[in-house]
Amino acid sequence: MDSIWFKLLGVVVSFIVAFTVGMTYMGLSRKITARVQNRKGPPFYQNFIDAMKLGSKTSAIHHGVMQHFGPAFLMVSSVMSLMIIPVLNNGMWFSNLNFHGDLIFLLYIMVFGPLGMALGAGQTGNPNSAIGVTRGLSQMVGFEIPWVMALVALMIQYHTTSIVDLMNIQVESGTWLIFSSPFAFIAAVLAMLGMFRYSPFDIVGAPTELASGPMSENGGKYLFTMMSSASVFAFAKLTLYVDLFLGGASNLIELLIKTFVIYMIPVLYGVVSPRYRTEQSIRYFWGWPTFFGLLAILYAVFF
Amino acid sequence: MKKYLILQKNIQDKMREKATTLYLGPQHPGITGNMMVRLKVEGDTIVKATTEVGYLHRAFEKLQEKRNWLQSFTLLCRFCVPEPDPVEESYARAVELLEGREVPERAKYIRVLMLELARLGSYMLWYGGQNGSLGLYTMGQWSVGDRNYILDLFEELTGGRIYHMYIWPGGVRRDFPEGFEDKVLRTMDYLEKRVKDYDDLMFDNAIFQKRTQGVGIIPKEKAVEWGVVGPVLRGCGIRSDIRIDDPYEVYDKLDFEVPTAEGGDIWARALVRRQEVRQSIKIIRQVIEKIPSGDYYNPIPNPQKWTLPKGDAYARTEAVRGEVGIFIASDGGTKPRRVHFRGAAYVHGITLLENLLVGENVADVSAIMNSLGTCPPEIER
Amino acid sequence: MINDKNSQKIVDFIQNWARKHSIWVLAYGTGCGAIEIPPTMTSRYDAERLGVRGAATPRQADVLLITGYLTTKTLKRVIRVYEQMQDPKYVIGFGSCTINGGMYYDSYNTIKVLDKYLPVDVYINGCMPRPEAVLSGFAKLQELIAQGKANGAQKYKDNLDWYRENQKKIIPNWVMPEYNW
Amino acid sequence: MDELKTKIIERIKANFQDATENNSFNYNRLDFNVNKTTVPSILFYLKDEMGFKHLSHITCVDWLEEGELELIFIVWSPVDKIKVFVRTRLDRENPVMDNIDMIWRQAHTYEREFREMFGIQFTGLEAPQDFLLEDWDGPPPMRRDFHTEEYASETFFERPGREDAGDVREEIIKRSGEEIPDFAKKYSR
Repeated sequence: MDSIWFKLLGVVVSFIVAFTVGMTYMGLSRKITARVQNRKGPPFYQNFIDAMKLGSKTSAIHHGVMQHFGPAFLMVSSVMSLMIIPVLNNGMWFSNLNFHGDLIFLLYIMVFGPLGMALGAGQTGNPNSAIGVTRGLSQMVGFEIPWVMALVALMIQYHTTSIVDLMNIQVESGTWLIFSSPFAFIAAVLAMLGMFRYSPFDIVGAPTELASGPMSENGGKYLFTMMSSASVFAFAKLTLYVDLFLGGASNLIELLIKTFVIYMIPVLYGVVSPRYRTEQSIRYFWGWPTFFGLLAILYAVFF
Repeated sequence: MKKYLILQKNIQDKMREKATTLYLGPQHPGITGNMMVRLKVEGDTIVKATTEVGYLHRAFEKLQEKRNWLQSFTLLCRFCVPEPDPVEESYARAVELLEGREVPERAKYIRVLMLELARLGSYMLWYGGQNGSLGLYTMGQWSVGDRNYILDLFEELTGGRIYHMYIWPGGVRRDFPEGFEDKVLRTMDYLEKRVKDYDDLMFDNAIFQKRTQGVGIIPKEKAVEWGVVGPVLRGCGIRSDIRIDDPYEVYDKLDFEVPTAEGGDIWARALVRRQEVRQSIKIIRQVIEKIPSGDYYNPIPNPQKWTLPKGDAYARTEAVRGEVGIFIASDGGTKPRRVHFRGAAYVHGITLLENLLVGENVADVSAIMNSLGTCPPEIER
Repeated sequence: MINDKNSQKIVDFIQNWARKHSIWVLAYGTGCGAIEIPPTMTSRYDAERLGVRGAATPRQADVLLITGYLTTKTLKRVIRVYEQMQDPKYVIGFGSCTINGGMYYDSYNTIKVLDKYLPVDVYINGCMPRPEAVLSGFAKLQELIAQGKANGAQKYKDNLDWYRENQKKIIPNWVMPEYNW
Repeated sequence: MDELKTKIIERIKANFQDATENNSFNYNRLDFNVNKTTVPSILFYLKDEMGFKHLSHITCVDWLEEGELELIFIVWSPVDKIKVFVRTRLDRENPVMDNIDMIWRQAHTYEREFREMFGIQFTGLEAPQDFLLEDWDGPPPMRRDFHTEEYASETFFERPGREDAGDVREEIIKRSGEEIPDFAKKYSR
């Protein structure tokens, strides 16, 4: 009885941590981008101010019921993914609600948000939103394949579908999965580029093409919800990568360092890249990332 | 089989009816300025493009009929804001042609310097716009930031960052301030260094190449006929430059090349512009080296009473976007009978754009507009 | 407790502080003043360090920057864009043309006084205003927001009939939806 | 250059009897005055037979006193490097002109502009009525008998203080009671 209440409390705490860390990371990425671009850049807490301002907007126009659901679905998806991802190794507070088979559940729940967003964006009636959503879904078809392949390779290699088991294996054996199944890591990292939607895969909200895509009709509180769900989701994904490949983390500091390193891959790659077209992006994901995914599965099966 | 064909045709018609109308602009971050492109889109492909302009129509030419010959200059530089000097130059030269006024040699060199600096500044903006349209914002931050150094030169020489009103009939408004030549050369050294960085970021970038090659192709044999001018025409492989073909000022005494590139797509245009930045720097160095001393201004009479002989003149200048011309007609009075401005965007931005966009991807509209150098104030005036 | 006057004051203070430090400018270059916006946003002047940042669509934007003269054709679009923006929203008039018509005082197609058609919070004068002037305009707007004085949107709602009358005077073909904000 | 000009004049004269030339310019320019019915054929001839491929400009001048509108087509030959002006006059009351956008497609834009700004009707021009203006119901604005200043002062609000050409600062002082600082005084007119 105790443990389930502790776990629920832990989920709330990890949500707060995820929100804070995700927002700070996005602020830091803005700062780092600015430094690359030869300028001072906003303070690292700028995203909190933006969120506060968006939350304090006094009017929020909407075009129907479904538009409420778009951001809500995104939020639900992010929080649910966060809930089943253990944040720390053997942590009482941060182990969250994971169970056996959560890796497969995670694959489903991560797609849930964008689909809900598609419904919400469809209701707004803005053609930019509609095109943005179709782009987003097609891109998802692209990066899901190497991502699923990488996870399947892990499942085959270690005969488990539980994230906690994978973490325990890494702790027990003393090596990280990045070394014991490198191809899966490569495929997963390449898929991650698409997941984070930084350049060159920011085709969903491309401002110069679609005027911010699915978000075009969402201002104020809708945008606030989307922003916070994006930051929670970012943290969840980063934690998942650390859990799966970098041996998890035994305390928050270690987690922050590892997630930040992973987070810098899409950010820094994005700073110097133009944007792909939709079909080019899909072709990219079905090229080398899928090849590495296949290699990972072969590696897992035969070694 | 026949039934199948009919069915197929019906489906196609249905699809065409369902084609989404996408309004790009007037409020849209991807549009170069304040204009609108109405797109009929099937999936991601454009089937029809219609431009709508007029959001910036200020009736310059009407207002110039109410101003005297010199007062027009305040209006002229607002024709196309990124690069106002070619317009001033065209007007000044048209007035000089009509009146037969001589320009001192030094003034001609200073004018060339101004034009080339303006060209550089405009290319810096283009670097930003072209890459911003493709999502590479870092480039815009660099190049637009570096453009400020050129604007500083303008400010020191003319007093204004954007609007100069510096090239006048009969010469230029004032001479170089002390130590200006050194500053120009230092800025050129800096820019030369930076242009290499730009190349690393932009032209060596595989994604940039993928996005631009084969997009927005202008056929070479049709290009001249369609009214394509400037770097866009040179990107089709045709060596055409008013600085060479119809030389003005002292361009025939300077040594520079007119770069061309084959292909006619955005990539070819970008290659041409990449070389032209270097050529401009080269010209500026030569001007600083060769500039003679002497008078910089052949004074005009009291502008309130200054009349031009009856007749008309047309002068053209090579700007970044292409041919920029001014037609003036005089009835012998103190005010113009008619001033008519010809901008490259007048052709590029409407008929050519509407034509090029058909069959392209929605994602490329902004990139094509930027590569054509569409400048809406030039269309609408 | 929540509706207590003092706690409302604190909430206002926090909200205004957030609004002040996060100004999203709509990317709409209505006139030639748009040429000084890129330098303001990029590396030398870098408005983002003050929290000023571009927004792609009117729904997300806080500030409508009228960069220069407005032709009657653009005015129609600008009004529509302004009404699509979410409260609280602010208007900055940029350049002499928005103040008194500037050099287009006798043009048949440009309006001369912007605040008869839209509520303007801050004017930036000059033609062309330098980036420093633009930044100082933003600073002034921030000051007004912090003091709670930048309430042009409220003024617009209260005097909607008067504004509509002025707008319809020069836009004969009024085919805009009446928004319910 | 002179040989080239005489050659062009000869060829044009041989084909178009009503063309009168003006060869008084000492730079690369040549003028032809023609009737308006000849314009499409002479432009077509210049483009297809003589290499004047590039339509540089089309312009229209309102000669109010003579009751005529003058249309000028400026074409440029990339090979011979010479400009040719083809000029024609239209009746100001009822200006009708042949459509030439099948020769150069970009002429389409010019024609739309002239239809709106000068009221010239181009027969066979298929385009929406509005080009630069929207819902305009007045005389064509670029004609010289349209007075823009009167129209503007009737239609638009005016900020007080600009009625005359006086110093604006003095108005501002009167209105707000502000003092002009000493350093600023020397810049005042």
